[in-house]
Amino acid sequence: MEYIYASLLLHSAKKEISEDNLKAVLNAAGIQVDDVRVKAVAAALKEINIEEVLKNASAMQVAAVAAPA
Amino acid sequence: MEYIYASLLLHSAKKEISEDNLKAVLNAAGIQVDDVRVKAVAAALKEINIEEVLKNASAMQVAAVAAPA
Amino acid sequence: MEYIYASLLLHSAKKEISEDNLKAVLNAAGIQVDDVRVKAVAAALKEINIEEVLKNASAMQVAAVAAPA
Amino acid sequence: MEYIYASLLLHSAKKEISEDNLKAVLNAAGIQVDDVRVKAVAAALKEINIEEVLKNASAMQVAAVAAPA
Amino acid sequence: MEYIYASLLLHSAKKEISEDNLKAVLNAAGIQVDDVRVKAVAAALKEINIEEVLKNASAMQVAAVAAPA
Amino acid sequence: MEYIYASLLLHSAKKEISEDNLKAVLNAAGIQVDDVRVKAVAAALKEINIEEVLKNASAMQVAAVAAPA
Amino acid sequence: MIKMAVEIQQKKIAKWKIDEVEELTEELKKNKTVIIGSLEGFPADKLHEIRKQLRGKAIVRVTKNSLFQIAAKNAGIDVSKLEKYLIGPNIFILTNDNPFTFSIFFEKFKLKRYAKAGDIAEEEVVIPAGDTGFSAGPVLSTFGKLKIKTRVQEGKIFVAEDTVIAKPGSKIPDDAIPILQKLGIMPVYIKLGLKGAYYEGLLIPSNELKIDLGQYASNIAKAYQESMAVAVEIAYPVPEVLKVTIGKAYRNAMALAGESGYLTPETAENVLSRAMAKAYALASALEGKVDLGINIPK
Repeated sequence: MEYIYASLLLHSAKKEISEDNLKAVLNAAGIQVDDVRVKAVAAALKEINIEEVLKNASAMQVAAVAAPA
Repeated sequence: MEYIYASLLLHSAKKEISEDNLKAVLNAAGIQVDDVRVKAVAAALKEINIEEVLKNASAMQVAAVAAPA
Repeated sequence: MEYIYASLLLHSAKKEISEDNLKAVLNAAGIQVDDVRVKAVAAALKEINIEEVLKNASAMQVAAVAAPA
Repeated sequence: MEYIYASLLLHSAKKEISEDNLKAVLNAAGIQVDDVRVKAVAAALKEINIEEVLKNASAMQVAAVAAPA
Repeated sequence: MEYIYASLLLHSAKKEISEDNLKAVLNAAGIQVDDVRVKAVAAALKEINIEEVLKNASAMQVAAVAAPA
Repeated sequence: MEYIYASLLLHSAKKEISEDNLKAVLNAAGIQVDDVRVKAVAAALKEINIEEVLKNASAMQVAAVAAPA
Repeated sequence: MIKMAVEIQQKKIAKWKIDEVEELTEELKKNKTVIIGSLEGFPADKLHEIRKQLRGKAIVRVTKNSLFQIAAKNAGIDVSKLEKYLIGPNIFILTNDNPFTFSIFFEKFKLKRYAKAGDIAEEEVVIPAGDTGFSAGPVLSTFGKLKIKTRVQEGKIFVAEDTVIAKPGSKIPDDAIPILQKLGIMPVYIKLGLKGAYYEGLLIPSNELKIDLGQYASNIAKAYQESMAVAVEIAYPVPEVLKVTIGKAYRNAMALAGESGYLTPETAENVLSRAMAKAYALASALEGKVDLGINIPK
């Protein structure tokens, strides 16, 4: 999940989720960066609306909590 | 959430969530680091068993999806 | 809910939820204090075990979050 | 949680959650105010939609309370 | 499910879900194509708002999570 | 999600989810293939027992579908 | 002036009344709060319970409204505000404490009494199984009317099983009243109804005087949960909050991995199940239109 956490970190800091930025963050965390993975994550995330996904995840959470046991 | 994503990044990289490590990651993401906040987050996280919390969060998700019937 | 938040603030500061303390906090928040209401809140909260209520509220929240099954 | 209670007190009184207002409320509750922390909380709360968060929390609560344990 | 996966592949690539395209994809996956089925799938999907169905799948997941046990 | 649908297509056709097979399917769908992503997907799937994962995912799904949403 | 008037009328007014007014005036001057309660329907023999419970906390006075009115005026109370309450038999509670402390006390203060004709049950009224003490005789038909199963043993009426004769909110059957008395069952609560309180010139009517403690407790719970929700959202750095925030961050990450199709061993289940959810949704939409040769789980 490191690559996803790094992406969310950049997203919440309102920085571009570019390969370079990802690498910088991962390196700072002492992670040996895998070029293929960085490229793959950056490409995959370009195709989706992260804000939307996070909003849905949070809605789902509310719904989950709202479900009576 | 930046501080939390940075913490999870460190955690998943099996690095200590120390003030210095947090600062390094946040800086790499281009985030202006607030010393006091870093200190507070690092201190609070020391009291939490993150592995346990993640396991619960993950179990919850499976349960949530699997649960309705 | 102002009077309730003010009461929780005093509670978490380990101060007595007395009429005077409530008035001081509400005034500081720029709230026009209603004498009768302050009296009602102070009297009612004397009868309530706030620590217990908070513990239950927190357990409930955890349960709700953990419990979609 | 004092800083959060103080913030919500101001919010429910429709007052700005500024550093000065927070300090006034916390002082009135007899709390030794930590300047940096006040700054951090005020800044963090500016970034979220409190009304939205409260709405979700309250939806959650109703459901949880309604849950037949 | 092969025909469905092939259709979703075409849909997410923003390609037309035509008989020819379905056949090409299925063939590439080494699947013996059933002409009648391809025809039927292509015809049926023309009548469906796929985007809507997929959105509902997410909604369904949310609902599933929200569904009381 | 194209790479995922292509993988599921190959899996359900009982074909190996190799880089070449993925490329063939994606090409047949008229998708410009990103070598790095193909590599990443194929590598990730090699590390997991896809049958097992799909069984779990499917169980989850069945539950979700069965939910009286 | 008033003293003079009293002196002039001395022949007509009994001394005890004058003494009582004087005493009450002094007490009213010494206490900031007056609570007026209705003694309508309140059994006189239970008054001592109230006196006992409030000893040391408040002065309890039962007096004529006219005497109270004079004393209140003498003590400088704006009686016009209280006039509407000075009707019917009243009890006056004088204190320097918070009036709400007493309204909470009276909310909890419950005595029981025997049922009278026309009483409404506040809770289930049960005739318990066992010996009733009644000798077998005409009273048996009353048990019959109340649909209570009985048997006669050694000439006494025994109730066969616990029997509910009135549900909350329904009238207690008149026929049951002597039976309940004989069994020593007091099914009716006596409560002192408060009409209002006068506090330093302010009038607090009964509806405002009433405190719903349950509502307060649930408001505290709500305030706490709202505070937690806000704290989680800003990652307020205390352990109890960060636990929840971490869970949220993790689920955000999983959702993002799932929606973007970012596949790693860790995310595989999540990613694939999302893809399958979509596939099943589409297959369901085609159901009945196309034979896909598959079973869509239902």
